[in-house]
Amino acid sequence: MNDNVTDNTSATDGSKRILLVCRHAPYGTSLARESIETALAAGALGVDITLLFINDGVWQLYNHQQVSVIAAKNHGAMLSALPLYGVERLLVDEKSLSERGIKASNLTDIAEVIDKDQVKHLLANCKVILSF
Amino acid sequence: MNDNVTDNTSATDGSKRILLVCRHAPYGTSLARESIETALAAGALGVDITLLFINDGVWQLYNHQQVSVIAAKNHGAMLSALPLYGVERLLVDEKSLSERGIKASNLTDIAEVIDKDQVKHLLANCKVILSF
Amino acid sequence: MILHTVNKSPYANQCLVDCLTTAATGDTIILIEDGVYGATAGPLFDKSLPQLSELDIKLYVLRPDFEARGLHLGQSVLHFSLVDDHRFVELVLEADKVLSWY
Amino acid sequence: MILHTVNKSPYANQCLVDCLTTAATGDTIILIEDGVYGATAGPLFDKSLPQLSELDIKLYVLRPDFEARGLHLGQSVLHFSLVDDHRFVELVLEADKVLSWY
Amino acid sequence: MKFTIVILGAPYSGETADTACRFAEAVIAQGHNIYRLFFYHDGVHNASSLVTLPQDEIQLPQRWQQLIDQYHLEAVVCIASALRRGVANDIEARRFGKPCGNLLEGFELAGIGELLDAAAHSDRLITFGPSS
Amino acid sequence: MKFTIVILGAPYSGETADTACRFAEAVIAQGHNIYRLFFYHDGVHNASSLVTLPQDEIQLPQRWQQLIDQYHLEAVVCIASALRRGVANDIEARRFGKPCGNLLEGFELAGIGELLDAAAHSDRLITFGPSS
Repeated sequence: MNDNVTDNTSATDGSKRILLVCRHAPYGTSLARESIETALAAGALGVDITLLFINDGVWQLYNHQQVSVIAAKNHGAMLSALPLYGVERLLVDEKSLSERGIKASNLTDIAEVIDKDQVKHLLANCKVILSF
Repeated sequence: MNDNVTDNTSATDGSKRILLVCRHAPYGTSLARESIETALAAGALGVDITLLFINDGVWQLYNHQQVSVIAAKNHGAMLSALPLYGVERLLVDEKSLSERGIKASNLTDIAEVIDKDQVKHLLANCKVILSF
Repeated sequence: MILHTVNKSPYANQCLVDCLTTAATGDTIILIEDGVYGATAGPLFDKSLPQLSELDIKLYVLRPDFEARGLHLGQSVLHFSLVDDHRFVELVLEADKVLSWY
Repeated sequence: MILHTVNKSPYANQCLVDCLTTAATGDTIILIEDGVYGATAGPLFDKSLPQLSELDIKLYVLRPDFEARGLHLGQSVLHFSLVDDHRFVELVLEADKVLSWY
Repeated sequence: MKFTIVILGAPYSGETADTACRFAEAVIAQGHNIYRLFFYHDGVHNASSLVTLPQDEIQLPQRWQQLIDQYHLEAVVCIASALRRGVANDIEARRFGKPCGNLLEGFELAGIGELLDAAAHSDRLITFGPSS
Repeated sequence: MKFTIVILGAPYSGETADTACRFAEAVIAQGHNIYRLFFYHDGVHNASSLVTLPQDEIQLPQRWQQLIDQYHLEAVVCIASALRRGVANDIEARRFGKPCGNLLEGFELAGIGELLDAAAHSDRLITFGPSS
């Protein structure tokens, strides 16, 4: 777990921040890629942004993605660039994981798992939502 | 009910025929429109074709569609042109209707309702499937 | 308070259920485009709605999209209000922010 | 005998369930693109699979799409076979026709 | 109040662009301002000069253009999304050795920073997701 | 055996075109024939000369083009779908007063009749639906 996000209060206090809601699986559509490109731009421009991975968006964080035959770029590798750009608040909805039988150990460790109440708190307290 | 399709055996005997499977609701995407344009082209060219409306495709047959504010063409009106082009085998999946709480009286009368076994028979006996 | 928009048919897509799972007390939902099929009374959909009666969530349907499809109210056990594009804009203003489900 | 292709995630879209409802004994199903998530063991999905054990339906998953997503077999109660693009072509030839669910 | 409208869907293929355009017109009719229109993902096709609908149908790109022109709106098309989908202005077209660009007058290509700026400076931001 | 491949998805926005192109390559590698490639719905964007991906990514339109050229494939783009989505050859572009067309060499615009002909004359027809 990333040190910067272990304090749940700070991790889910989204006031004044842009919340990027990532709901789509990688590869099938380019939405996942475009949401991460938005986050990378925010990092590069110093804009404070929080990412919430929910519903099929949690698959974006799945470990061991291996792009060889398909035309797309490795989404996991794109995501791992986020902390380098200063984007460190990556939160994952616990309920979406359990519905999909995903264990936290299946995910890249750049994201923090939060529960239903924390998701509601996050949504209630951000300033604006970009939904992908 | 159209006289040409009241005989269930002929209506669902799809051997040698092209089966057009229409699974999408009208308006939300242009898939429904493109499937009907394919059927109209088949009619115009004298190609034997059968249409199966299933899943959200059954909404295409819903009565009283009123396009005024939205940009799309009236889908119900497009459909009603099919018999004029000689496309007369329009079949609707009964299960899809009941799942959506749709009564046969809510539908345009150019289509015939068929049950699950007739759907399987139709799929088993056509030559080729175009799925929209 | 969040205004949620939903633009997919609940018979084809999970996003209305996902929205209902996440929406909080006092939020507002507007069904647009194929999302308006959510206002029909299909047994499939009504099953997934117990949360709504508990939470105080107001439900709206975009009238032009609803009428284009030939639909009419009175088919659902829930209360939906039909709104035009102008009222849609007001709903956005009455909310603090918008979350789009698609 | 029909080969069914399914390209949407069952967690987001109804089309795998729609396919299973319609598939007949002896048919074949191949999961491609986001459809490959159907081969994971989510409780949500396994609920809707009683039909499969009754019908003799063979299940395939397109390997490049599956591996791109980091997935591995052994998570599902059902038996899926991983196939490459070449085997996909053969599956199309072994069937009489193809029905695509998307 | 200042609105930003994010459009993720192409005209014709789905309903997104029609809904978003009607929404924009209603915002203006009520005396509010549009801070920015941001065309992202498949929304970039709204800015294509090559889109040609049958004469009796609503030409969405021209409808946007009229709104942009009449109310001096800022209509930003994400440059990365646009190039990947075959929408380019003359400068970009030349850079990549294409005979000519297809970006409709009134629209401008720019980076994702313009979306983040809009999120920070608008009173309300609404995303119209792809309907297909 | 003769295959017809129907492509309904745009490159980049979704995975459809990549899957379909890999499938076409596998068909050929196994010594089978391709009766026709038919680009319909958003698939018409595969034929756009203006699509420009980052240099290190697979340029799908050119990958199709190479396949078409090398194996003398017939690649038909539905003319109605294409014009509505901003894909046109020079003749159509001129007809509608546009400065130039953007149809990639090797692809041809034609009507839906070509799809129906392919359905009748191929041993197998497979549709790759939009993934978005």
